Amino acid sequence: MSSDQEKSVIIRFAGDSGDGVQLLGSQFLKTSAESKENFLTFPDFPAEIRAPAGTTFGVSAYQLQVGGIHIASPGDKADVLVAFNPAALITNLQYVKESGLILVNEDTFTERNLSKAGYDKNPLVDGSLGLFQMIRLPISSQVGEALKDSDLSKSEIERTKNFWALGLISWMFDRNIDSLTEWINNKFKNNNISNANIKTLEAGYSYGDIHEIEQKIPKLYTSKGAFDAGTYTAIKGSDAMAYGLAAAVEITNIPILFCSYPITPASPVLHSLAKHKDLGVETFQAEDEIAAICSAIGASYAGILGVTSSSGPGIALKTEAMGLALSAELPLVIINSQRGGPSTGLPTKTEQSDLNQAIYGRNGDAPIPVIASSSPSDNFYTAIEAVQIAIKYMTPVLLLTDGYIANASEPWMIPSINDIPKLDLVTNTSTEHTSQAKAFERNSETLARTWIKPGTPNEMYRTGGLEKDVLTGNISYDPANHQAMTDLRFKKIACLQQDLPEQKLSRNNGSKNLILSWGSTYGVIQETLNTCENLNADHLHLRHIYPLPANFTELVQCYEKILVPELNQGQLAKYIQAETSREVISFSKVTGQPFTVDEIKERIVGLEGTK
Amino acid sequence: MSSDQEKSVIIRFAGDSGDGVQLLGSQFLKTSAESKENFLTFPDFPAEIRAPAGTTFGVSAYQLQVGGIHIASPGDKADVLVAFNPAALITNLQYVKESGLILVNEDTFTERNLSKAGYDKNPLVDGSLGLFQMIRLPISSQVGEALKDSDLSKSEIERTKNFWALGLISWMFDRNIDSLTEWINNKFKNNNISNANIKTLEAGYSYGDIHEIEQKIPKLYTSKGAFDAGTYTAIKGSDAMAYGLAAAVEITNIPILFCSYPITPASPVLHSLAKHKDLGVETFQAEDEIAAICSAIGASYAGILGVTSSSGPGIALKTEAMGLALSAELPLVIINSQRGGPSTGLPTKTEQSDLNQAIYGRNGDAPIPVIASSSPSDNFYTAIEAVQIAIKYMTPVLLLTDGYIANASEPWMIPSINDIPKLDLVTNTSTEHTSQAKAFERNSETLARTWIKPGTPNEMYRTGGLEKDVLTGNISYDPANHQAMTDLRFKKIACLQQDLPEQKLSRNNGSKNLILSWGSTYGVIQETLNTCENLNADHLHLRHIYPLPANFTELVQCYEKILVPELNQGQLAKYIQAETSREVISFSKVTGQPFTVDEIKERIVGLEGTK
Amino acid sequence: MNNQDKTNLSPKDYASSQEVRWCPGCGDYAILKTMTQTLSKLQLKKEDTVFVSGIGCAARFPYYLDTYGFHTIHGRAPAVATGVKLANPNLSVWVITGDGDGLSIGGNHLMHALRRNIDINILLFNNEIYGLTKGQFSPTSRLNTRSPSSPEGSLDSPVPPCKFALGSGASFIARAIDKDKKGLGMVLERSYEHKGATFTEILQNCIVYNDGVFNDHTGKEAGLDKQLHLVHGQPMLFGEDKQFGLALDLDLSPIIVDAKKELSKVLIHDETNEMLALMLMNLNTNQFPMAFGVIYAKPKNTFENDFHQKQNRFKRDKSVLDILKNGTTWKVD
Amino acid sequence: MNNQDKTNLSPKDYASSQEVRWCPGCGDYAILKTMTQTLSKLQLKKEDTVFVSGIGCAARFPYYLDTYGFHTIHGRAPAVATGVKLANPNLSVWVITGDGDGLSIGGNHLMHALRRNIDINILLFNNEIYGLTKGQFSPTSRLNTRSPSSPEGSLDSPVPPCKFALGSGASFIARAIDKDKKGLGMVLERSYEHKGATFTEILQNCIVYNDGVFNDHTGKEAGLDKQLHLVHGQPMLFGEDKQFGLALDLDLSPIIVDAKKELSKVLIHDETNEMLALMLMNLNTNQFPMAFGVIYAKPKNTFENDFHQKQNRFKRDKSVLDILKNGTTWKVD
Ligand SMILES: Cc1ncc(C[n+]2csc(CCOP(=O)(O)OP(=O)(O)O)c2C)c(N)n1
Ligand SMILES: Cc1ncc(C[n+]2csc(CCOP(=O)(O)OP(=O)(O)O)c2C)c(N)n1
Ligand code: SF4
Ligand code: SF4
Ligand SMILES: [Mg+2]
Ligand SMILES: [Mg+2]
Repeated sequence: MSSDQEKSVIIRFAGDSGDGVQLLGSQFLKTSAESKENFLTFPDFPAEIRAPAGTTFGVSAYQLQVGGIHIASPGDKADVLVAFNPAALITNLQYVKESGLILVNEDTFTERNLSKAGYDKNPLVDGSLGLFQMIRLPISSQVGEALKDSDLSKSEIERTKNFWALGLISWMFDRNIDSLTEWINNKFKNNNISNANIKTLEAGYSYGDIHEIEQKIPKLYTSKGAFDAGTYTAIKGSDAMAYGLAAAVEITNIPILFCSYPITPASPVLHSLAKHKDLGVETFQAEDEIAAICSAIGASYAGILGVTSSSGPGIALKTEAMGLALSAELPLVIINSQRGGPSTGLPTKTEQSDLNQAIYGRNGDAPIPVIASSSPSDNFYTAIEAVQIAIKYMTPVLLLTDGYIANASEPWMIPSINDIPKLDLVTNTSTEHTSQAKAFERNSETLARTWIKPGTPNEMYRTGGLEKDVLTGNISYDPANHQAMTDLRFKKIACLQQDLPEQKLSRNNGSKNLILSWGSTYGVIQETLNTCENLNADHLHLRHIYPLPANFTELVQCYEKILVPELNQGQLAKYIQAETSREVISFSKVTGQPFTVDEIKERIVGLEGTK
Repeated sequence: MSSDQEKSVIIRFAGDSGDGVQLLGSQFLKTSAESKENFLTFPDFPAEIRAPAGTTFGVSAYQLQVGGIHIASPGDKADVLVAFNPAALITNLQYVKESGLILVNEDTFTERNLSKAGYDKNPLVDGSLGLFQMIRLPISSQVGEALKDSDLSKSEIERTKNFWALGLISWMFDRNIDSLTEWINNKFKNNNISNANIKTLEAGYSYGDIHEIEQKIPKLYTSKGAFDAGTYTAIKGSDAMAYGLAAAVEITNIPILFCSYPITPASPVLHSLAKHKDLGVETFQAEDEIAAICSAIGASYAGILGVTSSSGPGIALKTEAMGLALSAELPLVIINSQRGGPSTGLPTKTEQSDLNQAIYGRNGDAPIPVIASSSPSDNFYTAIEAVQIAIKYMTPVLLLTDGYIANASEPWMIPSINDIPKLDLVTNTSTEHTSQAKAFERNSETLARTWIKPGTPNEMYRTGGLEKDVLTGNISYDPANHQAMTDLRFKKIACLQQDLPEQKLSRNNGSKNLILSWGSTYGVIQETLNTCENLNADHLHLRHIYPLPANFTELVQCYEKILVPELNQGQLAKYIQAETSREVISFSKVTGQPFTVDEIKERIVGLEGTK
Repeated sequence: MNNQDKTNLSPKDYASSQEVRWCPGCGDYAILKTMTQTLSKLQLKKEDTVFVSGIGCAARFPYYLDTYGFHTIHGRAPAVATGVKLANPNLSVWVITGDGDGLSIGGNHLMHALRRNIDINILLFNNEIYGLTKGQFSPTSRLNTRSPSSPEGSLDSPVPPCKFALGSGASFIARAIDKDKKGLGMVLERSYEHKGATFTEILQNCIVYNDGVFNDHTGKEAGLDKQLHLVHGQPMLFGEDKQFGLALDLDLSPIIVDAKKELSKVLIHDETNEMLALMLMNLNTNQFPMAFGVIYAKPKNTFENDFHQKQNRFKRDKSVLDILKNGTTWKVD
Repeated sequence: MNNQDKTNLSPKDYASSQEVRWCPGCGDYAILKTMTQTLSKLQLKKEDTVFVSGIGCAARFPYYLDTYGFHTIHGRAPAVATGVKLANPNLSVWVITGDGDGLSIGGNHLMHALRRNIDINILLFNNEIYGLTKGQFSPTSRLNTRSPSSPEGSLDSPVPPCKFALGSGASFIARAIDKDKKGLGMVLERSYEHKGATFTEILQNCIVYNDGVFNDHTGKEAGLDKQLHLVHGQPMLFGEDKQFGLALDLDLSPIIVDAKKELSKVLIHDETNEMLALMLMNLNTNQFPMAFGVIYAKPKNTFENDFHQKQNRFKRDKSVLDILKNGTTWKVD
């Protein structure tokens, strides 16, 4: 890290699924937020629901980077790892920096646990961790000691471990634990439990004070973020998506029926919306993904906005119905929280490999706008934009986000409703017509047909998925009409293209190299460019993927090399070549993990060598 | 048409769905085949099952081109139209050449029928058809006369009209009607009916003889085809596909379970296979397209080959399961008989617009080989090739054909089984391994895993759609392994690419212009290049679309202009740009109708003007 | 066509201007006619009525009615209709489906619509064949049906639509014949009145691909001894002269008794009795008549009622930004 | 691991080497154990046994057995299994599914497999929740189930699995409890023996997301008066001391009688009686016990039997080219 302004620390918590690591992480995040740190977090869930205790496949982790003004990723390797048991240590060691600091709960390093984790010998004593700074903490005994007078059962006492660790870490980062205490009091209905948690929190905190010297527990400092004035919250991507949809209702005054079938990592949006009533968004859990999109289409036919949400395999099932929404020209938003593929793939891991499916994955010539979120908070804005495009152009819109964005959190200034970018939603003032044809009158600017809502007298009309006469909307098998309708569907996209904001560069240094990216890689690329010195590259980040912004081709024309980093086998790269017949350099990674700063940096440096 | 060698005639039959126009056409085709003419036929079905008599939307048509050596399309506009009623005339006039010959059944030009068809006045008398040569035939009265002594009912008598027309046409083209008589005798179990049909057939034939001069009925001559020695049959595309699958069983000795759900225009393949037993192919009509592909996958898991077939909307539903077959590395053939889209679109019309869906339409990085048929008889060969690729590479294969190919017929020399191109199907000789891992041993040449069949002792293994360890096939969430498996899936495609035959040009005149095409446009492009003089263009027709043949990029490199005609909004054109970053010129038509020779010719001529 | 001010809409007023395009003689014509008559009888507002269909010959139905109409995709009409009804519970929503559309590809959505008891009226036109795709056997085709995809006869045991509805937890199940204006009209009215999902199987003759399959029970020759018309609270009598009655044997299997002599043994139809409903659906129609009318009807809570009550009908009382501001936040000045 | 030569396979021999990864305490463990015991008891050949599953916690089952196993996609296992069985009728094919997998997304395939009566054994692990996706309500969740997607309680009336199977025309329907080795083992054996599709609902406790939902009927406290274990030909008795009996009222509704006093009134279980089966499935379990064991079983023709008989088992006796040559052809010399 280049300057003091940039001082950030990467910390990783790892333990059994039952150890409360996610809670620990998110509470530490809160203290960071309160002390006005910048941060970005990324939980690394185990693939299993709750594997047997002590096993490697049951390990849950939570990584966050705090401090500095430029951080926009959870960081590469951790400066600090807190490992609650041997399985957590063995599986997470690979994510720790050389000479990084490791805090372990030494009480769990029993023979049984060691062998479950696959250790032949105890790594705490066999010297194999010599490269790291190791702090052995008797967490289990410490909480036992702190709570020896409580009425709690042994396992209940053991379960307060995460608060002990939270206390110690808070001490190390010099955080105030008052608000944590308050939160614990509110969270746990059972007084005994909340008292116990507070006690161990405090015990962890004092442990730092007392054992600082003897155990060489360091104090860690980070620099503050440089935030504009405003009210901030820590926003998780899936929540931002839900709030964005709600805000769209507020802006458009059109209620939303959110229809979904659970799937990882898309479900949290459903859960988040289900919690909130009185926002004009209702949720419907359908019997499958096809029913979900079809009921959303039904809602749109009936005059409110249907939204549906899923991940790759579920999106595959929706592709037939997307064609119906396109053909019937109904507004619809389809959200894809991408995960590792193909097939069931790696459900809990992140990937950007559904881009092809989004752009091309339907039968027939079936153009549907595609936009993509770049960060957790961006989900809020893309949701609003997708809704507005859908309504303004009477079209389904595909919104791409991914598992990384869904689960990551970042600080976000809560906007006021007036600050949110809006599209002019035009409505057609219709001339005299028979009822059937009225629904097919088009707005001259957007080519959108008129959204007639059942219940409106004298405007009854019939529509469906067969080709329709361009004027009356009646079924038509006429060859020229089919050409006209096909052209019309593409012209709508051209109208939208004119309506999109001009594409800007995210970094313009006058370089001859361009980094061209989309989706969740935004943060790590920005962080790389801002924190590594002397990188010779400009940066263009795409939010509007189909259609591309009107000035896109011109904008990229002057670059000699265009590097396209993405978490798939080069899908955007090929798409750009298809759209511009211009060669680009694909930088692909398909491991289920986000890019690291180091990886991006290396490739940018390497650009000098490519021809 | 340039020379006498090229003398061909385009004839179009049109009438009510109940008029037996398809039968008439296919029987006339038979006489053409017997007299060793070249031909290509294209039925133009009405969209409705059987619309009320006399309506325009109930009109069924059948067009064929006969004669000459170069014909490979049903022809543009007809030289001869036979119209059985006013509706047939009004809807088909647009398909007749200027000064073409029109034969009408004048008895049907009643006021009622005229108004049903939308005629204010009788076109036979109002002079509006002055540009055409008109022959008014009293077909209904003629058949009434011919059968006045029969026991048949009035409507049964009326129904023999098509044979009367067949007789007259046979006279005009100087065809022998003996084999038709024989066919009628075999076809109709009821003696009364077959006798009546034969009588009217003969009556039609003599009508020509008798009224030749008075009614100016011309004799039409066509030139013979230039066929290699062999046994020929008239093959319909859907039948060729069915026979190709059966031949593949013969070649590979692996039975096929053909699983399908009816859909236009894919169903005829199912029907064709259902008719034939003892060929090692069995059919299963599933409850929907998802069940169809899944039962095919089950069959492949169990050790025989699963094949599934559908059209665009049904293929959309199969995309999730395609990913499973890919991930589990099971052989599978998916046949798409394309039709007009998007959504339900134009089910009875042809289109090539599911190319994007085939190449890109799945979640995740999911590469699946795509090959395309170019003609009715080519379905036979592509079916065999698809089966062999699937088995050799343990992969799903997408085979694209379309409604035009499915329904068209052409003369085809029946090959001997030894003449059929075969791939070397390799099998793995497995080393010692635990049972689970044995199924994941790979052939070094193809990277295909070993196809273990349930029932084999000691080789039991488990697999599925989750990411698998590259060596053992056990579930793996390991980042590096996911990269390795993703790479492997693409390397398999690279191996296949090496295995594909070298791409050749279909015409190589040393031009700087290239026509680059795929699928069913082959015939009309070849016919254009062969029959129109001085066209400055070479021709490359793609059978292997993904992967492209290894020499493709080099082959197209030298061309200044590449024109890509296709029946969609430019999908192959974009794909070629994506794969080669090389600009091409898209020539798109989306009317539900095939290209015509004129259209292709005009664009080739126009190439000189483009820059 | 401004009928808004009309106080009384005739059946014709419910017809759209589109020419009807089924094959001449298709049973769908009769159903369409009885539908316009029923709409007129009930004086449903055209603008508040929506017909949703899947794909098939039957599914063209909405085009011919001057109400709102949505011809969707194959098998999914109940799901689309669910969305329509949730969005606007004031609409009268009708689903038109076929035996292929509703029971082959669409069986799952049908089941879920029925179990949720969403207030839509589902009419399944059962012609025991795929009409639109030219005559392949369907899930209701009898064993050994010969068709283009089963030239040697089909092997699939058919699924009886009404029994499937029963197993899915339907709260209203009825059966009618395409050409039986009275019976069909009554059932349509009853299904309109029923709150919750209704399921009606309409035996529909496909004159082109499956002509006469129902003749044993619906044909003129069949006669009244082949049809049992159910009336709630009335004895189950049939025959020209109502001379036959249906009764239960000790082992719960049905028997036919002489109604003139043993009227007391004859079962009284109780729409709310699921056991009787199953017995009526299971009647072996070689020996017994076929049951028509409302076979089962027992109201229960409807999904969208609860939905709209609990969920407050898409009302927006708060700003999402206020909710955010009231959560955990911090200020930067 | 060469067990080929072993003459007697122990339950352990059927376990694969994969570590079992359900949550500690999950009911799936007990089912797995009873399964290996049953496989051993029946001495099924490992190589001739295939487990096919969809997606869900339950669907991981095949990984833990050293037989052939295919973990497919969500809801489609019955369709995949159909293909397996048609391709090779000698295999013993088992489908493992959950209430979400089998009855939410997969309801249609379940129905069609059952109506076709393809000879596969379907086990539906019903925990009344979506386990794998972290606890949303499922189509079998009771009304008002609170879950992440229904924080105020679910509004959907559940579909009872056995009744759905009945409506789908199943020829074998049973119910068992995860931890009831004896009852479950018996049902597994019976389903293996039954020719045709079998449907077994296994009440499975999801300790993490729906702990104890079945306690009223399966918990230790519940006691025998809450369980009715059915035996074909035997009276329907229950209670610690078999002191209660199930009988039918005049209106066909169930009543409980004192078996000690009125034994003659007690119903005799007849597996082949569909009416009784419906009554048993409809038992209101607040007042009545829950029925376990084989509720309904009545063999009928199986699909693949007919398929393989009629269609000659993929035999190839002809060359397709000969068929072509014997059609309409012409020669060019
Ligand atoms: C996804 C999809 N699969 C298949 C089809 C083809 N298809 C259209 S209608 C139909 C069956 C129609 O049968 P049914 O529902 O009984 O209606 P009917 O025509 O008999 O009234 C089929 C298979 C389609 N349109 N879409
Ligand atoms: C097409 C698709 N949709 C959704 C999912 C997500 N998903 C996986 S399992 C599951 C439900 C599991 O519930 P159930 O079948 O009851 O099994 P359990 O986990 O309770 O054993 C869902 C919704 C998926 N994998 N694929
Ligand atoms: S095919 Fe059958 S169902 Fe379809 S319109 Fe014709 S007669 Fe009616
Ligand atoms: S989530 Fe429930 S069903 Fe799944 S493994 Fe855990 S306890 Fe079992
Ligand atoms: Mg039908
Ligand atoms: Mg479950």
